Amino acid sequence: MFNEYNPLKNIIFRVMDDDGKIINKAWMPEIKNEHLVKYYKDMLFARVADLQTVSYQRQGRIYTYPPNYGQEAISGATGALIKKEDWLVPAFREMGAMLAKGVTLKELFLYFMGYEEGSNFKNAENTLPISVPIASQLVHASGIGYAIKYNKEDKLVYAFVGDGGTSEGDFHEAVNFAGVWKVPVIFIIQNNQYGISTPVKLQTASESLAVKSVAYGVKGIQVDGNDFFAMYRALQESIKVCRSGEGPVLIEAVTYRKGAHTTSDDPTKYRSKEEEDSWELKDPLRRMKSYLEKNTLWDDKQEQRHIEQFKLEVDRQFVEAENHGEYSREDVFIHHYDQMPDDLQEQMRQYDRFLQWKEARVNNKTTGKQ
Amino acid sequence: MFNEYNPLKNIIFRVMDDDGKIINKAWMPEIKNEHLVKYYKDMLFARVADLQTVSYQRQGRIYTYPPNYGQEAISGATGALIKKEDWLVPAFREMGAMLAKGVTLKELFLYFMGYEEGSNFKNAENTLPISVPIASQLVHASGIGYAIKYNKEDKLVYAFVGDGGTSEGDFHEAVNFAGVWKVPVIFIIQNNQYGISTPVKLQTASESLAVKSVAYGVKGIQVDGNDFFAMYRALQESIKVCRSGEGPVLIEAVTYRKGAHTTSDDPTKYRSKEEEDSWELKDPLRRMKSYLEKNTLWDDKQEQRHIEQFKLEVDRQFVEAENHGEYSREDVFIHHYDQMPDDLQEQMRQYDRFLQWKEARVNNKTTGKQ
Amino acid sequence: MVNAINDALDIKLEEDKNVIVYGEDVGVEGGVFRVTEGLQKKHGVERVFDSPLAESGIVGTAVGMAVAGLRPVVEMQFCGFIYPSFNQIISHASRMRNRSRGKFETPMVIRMPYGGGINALEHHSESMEAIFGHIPGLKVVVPSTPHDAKGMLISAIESNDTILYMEPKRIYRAIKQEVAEGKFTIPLGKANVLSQGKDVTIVAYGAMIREVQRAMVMAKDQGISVELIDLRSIYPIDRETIAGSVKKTGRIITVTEGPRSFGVASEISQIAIEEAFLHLEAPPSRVTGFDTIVPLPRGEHHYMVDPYKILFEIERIVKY
Amino acid sequence: MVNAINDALDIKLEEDKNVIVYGEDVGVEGGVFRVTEGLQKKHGVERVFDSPLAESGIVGTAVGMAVAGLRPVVEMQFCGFIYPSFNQIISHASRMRNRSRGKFETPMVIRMPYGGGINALEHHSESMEAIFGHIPGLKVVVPSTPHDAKGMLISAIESNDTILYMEPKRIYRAIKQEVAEGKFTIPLGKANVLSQGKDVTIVAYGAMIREVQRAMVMAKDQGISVELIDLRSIYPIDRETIAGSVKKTGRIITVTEGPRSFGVASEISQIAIEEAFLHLEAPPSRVTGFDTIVPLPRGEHHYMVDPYKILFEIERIVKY
Ligand SMILES: Cc1ncc(C[n+]2csc(CCOP(=O)(O)OP(=O)(O)O)c2C)c(N)n1
Ligand SMILES: Cc1ncc(C[n+]2csc(CCOP(=O)(O)OP(=O)(O)O)c2C)c(N)n1
Ligand SMILES: [Mg+2]
Ligand SMILES: [Mg+2]
Repeated sequence: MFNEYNPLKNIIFRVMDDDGKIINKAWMPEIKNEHLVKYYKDMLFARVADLQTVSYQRQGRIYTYPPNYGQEAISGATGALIKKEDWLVPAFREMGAMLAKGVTLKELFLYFMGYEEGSNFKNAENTLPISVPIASQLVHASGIGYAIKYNKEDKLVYAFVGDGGTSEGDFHEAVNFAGVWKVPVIFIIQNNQYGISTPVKLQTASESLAVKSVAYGVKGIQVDGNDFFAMYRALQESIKVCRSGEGPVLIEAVTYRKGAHTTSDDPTKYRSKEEEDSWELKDPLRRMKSYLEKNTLWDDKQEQRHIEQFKLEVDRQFVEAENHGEYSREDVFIHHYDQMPDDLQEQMRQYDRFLQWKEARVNNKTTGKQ
Repeated sequence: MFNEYNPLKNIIFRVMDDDGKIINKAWMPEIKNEHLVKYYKDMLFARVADLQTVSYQRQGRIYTYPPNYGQEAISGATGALIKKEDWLVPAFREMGAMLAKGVTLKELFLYFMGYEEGSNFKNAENTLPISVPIASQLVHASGIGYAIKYNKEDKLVYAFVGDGGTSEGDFHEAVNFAGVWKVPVIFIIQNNQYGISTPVKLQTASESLAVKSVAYGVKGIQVDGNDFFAMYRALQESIKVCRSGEGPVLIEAVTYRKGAHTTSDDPTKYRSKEEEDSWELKDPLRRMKSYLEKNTLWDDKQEQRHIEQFKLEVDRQFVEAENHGEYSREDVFIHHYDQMPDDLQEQMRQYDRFLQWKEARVNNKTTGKQ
Repeated sequence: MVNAINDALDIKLEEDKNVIVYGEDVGVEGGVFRVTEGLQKKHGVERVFDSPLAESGIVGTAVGMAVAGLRPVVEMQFCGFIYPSFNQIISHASRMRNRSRGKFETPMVIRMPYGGGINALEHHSESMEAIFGHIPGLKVVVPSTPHDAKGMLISAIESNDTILYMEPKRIYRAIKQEVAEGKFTIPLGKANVLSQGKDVTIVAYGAMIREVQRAMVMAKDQGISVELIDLRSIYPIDRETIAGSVKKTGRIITVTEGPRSFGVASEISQIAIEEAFLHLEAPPSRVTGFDTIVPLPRGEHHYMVDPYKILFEIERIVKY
Repeated sequence: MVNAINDALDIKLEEDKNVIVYGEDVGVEGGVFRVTEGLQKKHGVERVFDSPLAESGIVGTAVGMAVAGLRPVVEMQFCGFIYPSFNQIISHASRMRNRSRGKFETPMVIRMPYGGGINALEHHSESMEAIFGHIPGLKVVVPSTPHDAKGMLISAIESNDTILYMEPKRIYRAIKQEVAEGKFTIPLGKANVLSQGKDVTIVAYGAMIREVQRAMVMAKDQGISVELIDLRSIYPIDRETIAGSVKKTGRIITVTEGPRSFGVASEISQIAIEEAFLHLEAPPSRVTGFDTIVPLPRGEHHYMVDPYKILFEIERIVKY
């Protein structure tokens, strides 16, 4: 595959067309029907959760949130293939993959409500928290890859970055280290065409992002990231490369961020309605749904039923998160060191004394005793 | 040329063989004989100066010095083509190019003797000081390129980095910015096979360093950096690209550092005698001398006479530098800001008070008056 | 303050062809806080534009532009994202003049919103000015009002030094103030005595000024008179103003948002004891963040300096 | 000290398969200061190796390794070259545990020679420990003797925290000392009182200890008795030892190499006034570098703290 779709040829790997028709049978992955339906449902769940999260934000119940809307097939295919023991190194737009690893929606909600607790993924093994400083997480992936290789473990790393992130020095250093070390990392660029308002053509003059793999002597491929089958198959082939010890793979997954950059962003400032509409036809869920419908694996009724059910589930977890309780003053101080240094302990005690004073004072005030 | 020697083909651009025979007439640059001799003499001068500098260091008359020995053709060709108004952005192994810009040996000696003054190049326009933090200078080159383009000036930037330097994030960001901005910068990688003790194969898994140009959508070429004619011609073609507004070029100049990394380094720890010997045959001066001799433009007698003369000149400038005089206490404080802040002035005054006290005290001591 | 900064940029772009404004999303979008709104449209895409997403590249190319005669004003999208450019700042932007013994200068401004209190994600709430104050060759300034923001930014752009211009984002739109039209400058390196007082000196800057002023209202109720100094410039630091004030009041408190240890407050205290030891009636003290990472929004109120924390310390020091 | 550090690495490599040592030229070459000499040969190229020349990559991959259960010990070739990794240190290495609420840890050590006095090129002589001390979640330690170097490095490697281990390169080979064989540890975060005294407390660390000791010989001639504290740990800082000493002597001077403003000395002074204001007989003071870039070798003697500069300040403070 990496020869046939060598990024130097400037062709994109697709398996199905925009209407869900398989146009590249040779590379259609073998997936059991029941699994197919499950993967679709997972993506649908992620979409419902995502849209709902945006609406929670509008209601002022969470803080800033970066929507996944339109990019679900990338996380979906990753989620379908990633194993419990594999490592997931997310950026911040991989909700589906995180859920597949065992991260709960409640945890993600807690995070976006402003609790660090939301990044302590209780049931998700080997899943790093969201990484905010762009591209900086990729070097971690290379290091984890080294640990896997060093310990001769049968694991893989899935690491994510955006198109904008490829401009950062850490992108370069990460893929380069992984290439030299030949470690099992699949770097996945979610090229959603924009970094906030900046279009990808202002990020780089290279023909594609996949072609950057050449600079590191690693395999690379440009994939239609809205085509679940293509993503799935490209990942399968990448997994083979990694397992064979050949080293990392760089995947450019071409997609479109249908939503805003974050809930504080207004995309109408920098992109046109026409552009948005043209991508609407390529929506990853629409395409997969068409495929499933053609194969009578899914229908609108099922879709509606599931959406309703998912909404309830999302809401249930959201309300749980909302009831999480106070952020205690210890929460500020712990977890900075293995043992809290004396100095920090003293700062906490000082803060306690202040809180006592304040309480007394405010009480005095309100009871007019000042 | 950039098609014929596309780095994806993995071929190196050469014009003459190791014996100074022209093997690629199509790309032999046109250079007048008198100029040829001049360029050779310039390289010879740089070599004499370089070897002599190493010996000054051994005599303890300067501090650490990074030799250029074996890499002279790269700076030589650059020096032959760079114009007064062009910008030179050196790393720290480009003595020949710096001299060509008008930097004096005396200045370089001052620098290696430990005076900042040695980086204030009085006669060299648009020449940045040596840059020690690896690869960090390359982004400056892209910025200068932007200024040139913005001001519609007819200038170019020549920016240097080593093979090791290509691993740094700044290498990536610099070439990427230059590619997006399409600015007239020629990035020249001096691939001398090592970054201190680390061989280039531990720096990257890419097929070559030239091939990294693909990642930035810029033209690139791998050149025999010990072949003056190849370097000269590749630069000529790069200049054309830059002038046409097509943007930057990335040249990998393949060479060998015949000397130590710096005068504190012992290369026998990490490379073999055989390897060193094999590169001896490719020595850039030997090759060009063979060519000149074949064409009766040069002979051993001339060579000897010039070497003697150059040695005297080098020594003259060295002795001048040695007589540079004291490093005053003002020299520590000035040049940090346009106007020295009050606080720094006060620190200088405090230091003066200390110096007075110390003098009095030490005098007392020595005269036994304590 | 957003408008005042925009205005300052506009004026300098208009006046000086060498001024160039760029950074992540500063062009079409006008910056995530809309500080550069409208400037691309007005001054053209060659003078106001989006850069690739790479902070080292942004600061490093600005060094190059500055050396070549331009006056770049670059934006770091948030305080927490300046670190990839740290090497360019400490190794080049702040050193080029000294390294070349005055041959090259780097007249450039790095603008950056900083500070907490806006319910932001991790890395969006930090105040690490102390780190930058420690870098020789760099100037670090912080306005606290729209008026100062405009005058100081114009001064910064006109300065031949490298200036880190830190914008207290929490009060980007909080303070209503008439700002004089047209061009005016405010000298960098001079503190501003905002209120005269006799019992205790408080040194603060940026968004903390407002918190101190709120505390002062409560302190006044108790008859405590506070002298408030807006430091304005972290480096160079205005020793004279600090010294004069503490000699008068005998007491000094520094209020900053950043982590406590090795912070700006310690330096102010050191200056106070160097300049006025024999006048001190209480130990120079500090109200600061904790030596912790700024908590996510739900915990941020614990961390943030607020008027009560300041009042607590005022009372303690005045009674000392 | 070079041997002691090498020994500590060797012991931990031997004892714990999770320990991995890498950085620029640490493998075949054994490091530019020969600190890792022989370790690759002994422990294999998978455990001790040369990395690509990229500091952010080095620190960042170490974060990844540490999260995945290894204990990387990485080298920055010189203090002046740590800055490209600054983002990885401040945004990840020091935060991963807090960010994940204890789920992930980054037990890792960043080793780095620092400090001046060796006639080096630009960027090879800096002492910027104050910057690192200001970063929440990071520990910063500095040994001053071969014995401490060994014991502290073993502790650092065994710690579950991220530790910046700064090696005073000026005394890499200067101090002859018998170092106990085999494994021993020295707790991090505790200062060491090197000499008891009664007139003035001096706090120093790293290569400055030797300079202070030389000054102490001269001070003794004048009957001045100095209590010398080797701070050992920049963060966490041992307030208790500092407080105890200054309460006794009433006077305190901090001696550091780095730039003056916003430096370590200001923090020590702040601690002294917080803990012992009423005991102070003179202002807590400092002997430091200037607020300038470390000059190239010919000018470095002006900048460097030497015994006379220390003595000058001792006399001033004792007479105060
Ligand atoms: C180092 C750094 N610089 C700037 C930012 C601010 N920022 C947050 S998201 C973003 C754009 C990211 O674009 P891209 O990598 O394409 O990812 P996307 O948001 O499109 O998924 C920027 C500039 C950041 N988080 N980190
Ligand atoms: C950022 C940075 N890291 C480390 C060093 C230390 N150092 C000096 S030269 C060098 C090797 C450079 O190798 P290369 O780029 O191939 O250039 P060469 O010396 O071979 O010309 C290293 C690691 C440095 N100067 N800057
Ligand atoms: Mg994007
Ligand atoms: Mg090299």
